[in-house]
Amino acid sequence: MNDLQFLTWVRGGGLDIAVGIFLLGVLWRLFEIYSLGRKPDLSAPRHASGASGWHTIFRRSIPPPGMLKRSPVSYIGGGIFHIGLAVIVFLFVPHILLITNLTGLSWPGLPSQFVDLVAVVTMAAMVVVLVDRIKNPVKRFLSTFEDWFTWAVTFLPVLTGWLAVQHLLLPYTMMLALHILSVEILLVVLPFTKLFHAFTLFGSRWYNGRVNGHKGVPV
Amino acid sequence: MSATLEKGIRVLKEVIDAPIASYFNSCVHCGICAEACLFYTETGDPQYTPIHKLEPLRRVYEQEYTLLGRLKKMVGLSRAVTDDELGEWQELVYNSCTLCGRCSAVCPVGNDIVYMVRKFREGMSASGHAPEGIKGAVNRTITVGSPMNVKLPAVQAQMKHVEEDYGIPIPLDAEGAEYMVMLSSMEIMNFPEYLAAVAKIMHQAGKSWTLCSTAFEATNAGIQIGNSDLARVIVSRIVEGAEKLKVKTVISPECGHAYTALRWEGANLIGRPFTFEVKHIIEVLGEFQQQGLLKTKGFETDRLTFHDPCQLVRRGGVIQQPRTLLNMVAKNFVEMPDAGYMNWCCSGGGGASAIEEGEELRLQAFRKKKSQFDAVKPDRVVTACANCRIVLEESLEHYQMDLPVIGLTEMIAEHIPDQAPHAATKS
Amino acid sequence: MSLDAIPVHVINTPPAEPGLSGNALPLLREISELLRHLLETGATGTIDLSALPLTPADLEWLQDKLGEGEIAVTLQANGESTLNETACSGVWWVVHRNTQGAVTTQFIEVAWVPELVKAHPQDVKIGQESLELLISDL
Amino acid sequence: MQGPLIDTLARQGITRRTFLKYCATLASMMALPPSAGLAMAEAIAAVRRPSVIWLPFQECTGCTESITRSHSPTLEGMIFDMISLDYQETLMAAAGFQAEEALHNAMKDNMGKYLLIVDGSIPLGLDGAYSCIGGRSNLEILKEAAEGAAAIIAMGSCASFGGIPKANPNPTGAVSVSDIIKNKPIVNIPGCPPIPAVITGVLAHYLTFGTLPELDDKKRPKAFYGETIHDRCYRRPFYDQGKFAKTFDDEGARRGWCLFELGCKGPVTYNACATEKWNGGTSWPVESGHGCLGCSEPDFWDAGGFYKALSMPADPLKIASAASVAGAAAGVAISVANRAKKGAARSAHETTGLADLEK
Repeated sequence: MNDLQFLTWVRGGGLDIAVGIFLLGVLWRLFEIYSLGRKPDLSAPRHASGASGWHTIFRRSIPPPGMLKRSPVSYIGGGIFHIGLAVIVFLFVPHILLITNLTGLSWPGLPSQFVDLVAVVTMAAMVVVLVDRIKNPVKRFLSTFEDWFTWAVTFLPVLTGWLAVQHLLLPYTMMLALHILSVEILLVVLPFTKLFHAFTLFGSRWYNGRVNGHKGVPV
Repeated sequence: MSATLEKGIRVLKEVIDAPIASYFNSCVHCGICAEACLFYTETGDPQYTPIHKLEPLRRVYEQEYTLLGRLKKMVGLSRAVTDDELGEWQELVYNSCTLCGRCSAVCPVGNDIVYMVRKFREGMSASGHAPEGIKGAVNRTITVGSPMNVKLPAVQAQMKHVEEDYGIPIPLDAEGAEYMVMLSSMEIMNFPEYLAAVAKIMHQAGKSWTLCSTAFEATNAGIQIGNSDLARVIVSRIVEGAEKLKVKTVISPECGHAYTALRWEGANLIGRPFTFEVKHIIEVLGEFQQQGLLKTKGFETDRLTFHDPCQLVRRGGVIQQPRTLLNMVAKNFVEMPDAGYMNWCCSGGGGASAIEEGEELRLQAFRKKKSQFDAVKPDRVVTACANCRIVLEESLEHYQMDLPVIGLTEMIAEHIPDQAPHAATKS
Repeated sequence: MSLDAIPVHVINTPPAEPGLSGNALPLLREISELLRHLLETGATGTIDLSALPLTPADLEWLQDKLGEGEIAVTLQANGESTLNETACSGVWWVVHRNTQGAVTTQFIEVAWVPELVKAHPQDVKIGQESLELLISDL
Repeated sequence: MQGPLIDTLARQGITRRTFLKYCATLASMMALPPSAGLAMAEAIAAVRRPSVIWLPFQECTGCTESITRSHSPTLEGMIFDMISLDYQETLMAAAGFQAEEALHNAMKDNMGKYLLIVDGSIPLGLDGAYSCIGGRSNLEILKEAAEGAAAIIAMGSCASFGGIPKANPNPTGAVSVSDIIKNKPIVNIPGCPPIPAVITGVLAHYLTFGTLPELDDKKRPKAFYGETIHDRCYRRPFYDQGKFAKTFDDEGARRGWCLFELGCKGPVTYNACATEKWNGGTSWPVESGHGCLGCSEPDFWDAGGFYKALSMPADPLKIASAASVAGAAAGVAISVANRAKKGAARSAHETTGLADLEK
C-alpha cells in the first residue's frame, strides 16, 4: 500500500468504519448509562430547580473560589488544551469543510497561521498536564493504563495534524493519512473510555446542578 | 448476623442509578477532588482522594451494568469485589469521609461524589463493613431512641430546669401546635442551653410550639451508617409524632445530619411527601427576623467568626441566614477564608466523630480548620451544629487552643430581653 | 511568444508577495564576506537568488541597497541575459531570461569580471584562426 | 557525430555562452550549488556520448511528445545530442528487423554502460500478451534490456508507478518498472506527462557526475519532487487566508482563489509544475483555473475523485445510519437487561434489621 492508497483508505473505508463504530458506541453507551434511571425526589424543594442543571453545565467550567490556587496545572493546562482542541476542531478551515460536507453546516474559520499557533499551545498544555500526571502524587495514584492511553490517543491527532501542515518528519500525504487515522482511532475508542466524558459530562453536571437547585444550594 | 458480601453487592445493584453511571463515566482522574478534601490536603496521602474511595462501587457498576465491564470480568481484566476489599475500604468510606460535599462542589465534570459515598455506604453496611462506633450509635437510636442513650425522663428533667430558670413553660405533646421542636442528644447531654434558647425565642415570637414525647431525638445514625432501612425506622418515628400532633412545621435542631435526614432524605425514605414542613432552627430564626418577630438587645464585642456546618451550606442551601443573625448581635464578626459555600468541615461529620479508631486521622485533618482559625484569630467561634461544636471543642483542646465554641441559637437567645411570662410579644 | 498574443483577458494578476521576509539582510553580509574572500585569495563566489526564499520586495530591497554600477553587459543567448555591475564594485547582478523574456535564474556573482563575460581560450583560438585565415586571404 | 558536444552544438549555431547559461539554469533548477553549472558545462561539453536505449511499453506516447515538443527545441534537443539515442521506436527511422538489430547491437556494444529509458507500464496478465513488440512480451524485453543497463530511468507515471493502465480494475495486470527490476539503480520521473526539464536535468546530472541525482523514497529526484505543488503554488496565500473558489465560475474562481475545495490534489502531489510551469513557462493547470489532478502520484486515478476536496471523506455516512440503529438496538437491549437485573435486586431486598449489620 503506498501513501496515496493509504490516504484513500483512511478517507474512505477507514473513516466509514470509524464513524460507524463511534455512532454505534455513543448510542449504545448513552442508553446503557441513562436508562438506569433514578427515583423521583419526594422531598419538598426549597424552590423550583429551574435552570440550575443548565447553570451547572456552564459554571463547572470555571474553577470554584480557592481551587485555582490548589490545582493550577489541572485548571489552566486543562482549560487551555480543551479550548485549543475546540478551536482546532471547529475553526480550522479544512475541518470546517469536512463538517460542511457531512452536515451542510458552515461557519467562518480562523487564519491557518493562528490555528497553527493554537495547535502548538495545545500540545504544550497537553505535555504539561501529562508531566503533572506523572509528577502529582494524586494523579499518578489514580492513573491507570487507560489514562495514559487516552492521553496519547488525544495527543496524536493534534501532533500529526500539525506535522502534516508544517511538512515535518514525513511527506505530507503520509502525514495527512496518519492524521486521519489517528482521528479514527480517537473516534473508535472515545465511547468506550473515559473520553466519553465529552458526552456524560453534560449529564453529570446537570444531575449535580438539579440536586443543588432542589436544595437551594447556589449553582 | 446475616451481613454478607453477596447482600452488600445486591444492595449496591439496587442503589446504582443513572447519576452514578453518568458520574463514573465522566471521571477523568484529574485529582481535583483530592485538593478539596481535607483528609487529603492534611495528610498528602493520595488514597484519600474522594473518587478513589468509591473504587469498589465503580467496579460493581462496571461489572454489573455495562457490557464491556461484563466482558472484562469474564476474561479476567476486571477483578470481582471481595469481602476483604470492602473491609479495607471501611477506613476510606467512613473514617476519612465526613460527607462534607466539597468534592461534589468542585468536581469539574460535575460528579456528586458524596451522593455516591452515601449510596456506597448502603452496600458497606449491608455487607457488615460499617464501623463499630456508628453501628453502636444506630443500635442505641433504634433500641433506646437516642444515639447517646438519652431517654424521655432526661428530656423532662431538662424541661423542668428551663421552666424553673426562665419561667417559660415547655409544651409537650401539644396537639395542633405550629412548630414541633426536635433536639439532638448532644444538646440534651452537653448543651442544655439550646432548649432554653428555643423557649425564649418562641416565647418572644409568640408562636405555638411543642416537644413530642415519642419523637424528640432528631439525629439519624441510619443516614450516617448509610442504611435506608434503619434510617427509615428512625425517621418514621418523627413523621408519626408530627402527624399525630398535626404540627405545621418540624424544626430540626442545630445538627447537620439530622437536618439532611429529615429535610432531604425523610420523604424519600418513607416513600411519600411529608404532610408538614421541615426547617432548620436557623431558617426559622431567619424567618422570625424577617417578619420582625425576633428582637435582640446589646452586642457581643469580642471577635467572632462563624463555622458553616457542611450539611447546612453545601448540602442544605442555608448560607445567608446565619450571617444576618450574627450581625444582629455581634459588632466584630469576621469571616474565615473559604467561609460560606466552600467552608472546610470540622473533620468529624457524617458519623466520623463516632469512630474511635479514626480519631488520629480526624485530628490530623482538623489542621485545615485550625489554619482557618489561625487566619482570622477569633476570640470565639459560633456554629449551628452540635456535632461540629463538640468536634471543634475536642480538637481545639487537643491542639491546646483556647477558643470557646458556641451555638448560634443560644447566642441569639442571650440577647433576647427578659420578659414576663405570657407578656405581649410585640414590645 | 508571450501571453499577449493569445486573446486572454487576465482579470487579476497573482498577488504580489507581501513585504520583506527578513532574508535579504543576511545576504548583504554574505556578499561582503565573499568580497573579502575575493580580495584575499582571488577566488570568486556566486549566490543563487532563485534558490533562496526571497520575496519580490526582498529582491527590490537588495537591488536598492547594492545600487547601480558603471558596467551593464547584455548577452543575447537564447533569450536575453544581463550582467550588471552594482554600485559595489566586484558585485555583479546576473539575470538570465528565456526567449519569452521570463526570468529563469538570478545570481549575484562576486568576481573581477563575471565568468560568462570572459572569452573561452578555445573560442579565442577559433577567432584567432579565422582572423589569420582572413589576413592570409587579403 | 562523435567528438566533443560543444563542437556539435557550435555546428548548430549554439554558442558556448548559450550552453553555459543553459547549464547554469539547469543547475539552479536542480538546487545544485551555483558552481555546478560551470562544472556541468565543462563536463558535458567534453564528454563522450553515452548510449541510451528507450523502450516504450504500455503507453500513450504522451511522454515522448512532452520531451520532443518541449519549449526550446534546440536547447532541450541538445540533450539528445549529448546522448546517443540508439533505439526509440517513435523517433527512429529504422523499422522491423533493422530496428531490432539496432537494439541488439546497442545492447551488445555498450553492455553494462548504457542508460535504459522506459515509458509505459508492463502488463503481466495473460503472460504479458497485452503488449508485445516483435512477438516478445514487454516483460521479456525489459528483463533482457535491464540486464546490461547501468541505470534505468522510468519516464512518466506508467513506468514509475503503473499509471492509468494500472487503474482499478487493472485489466492487463500492469505494473511499474521497479516492480520487476530490483537489482539496478532506477530513477522514477512520474507525471502524466512528466516535465521535460526534469528528464534533461537527470541526464545532465548523470553525464556530469556519473551518478544519478539524489532520490526520495519513491526513487524520484529530490530536486524536482522535494516539495508539493501546494507548497510552491502562487495561490497558497489564499489557502492560508481561507479564501476558496467554490465552483469553477464563481467570484472566488475569478479572483484566483485557492482550488482546494474544487478537489485540487496539490497538497499531496510532489512535483515541480508550480515552479517549472508548462509550455515554455506560459502556464500550468492551477494557473489555468483547474486544480491539480495529482498525476505524478501513485494511483492518482483511484484516489477518490478529481473534484472532491482532500478533506472530504469519500462517503463517511455510508454505514452511519446502520451503525446508529445497531447502537440504539444494543443500547436498548442492555437497558432492558440492566433494568431486569436492578428489578431483581430490588425484589430480593431483605429489610435490614439491627442484627443484619453484623457478619
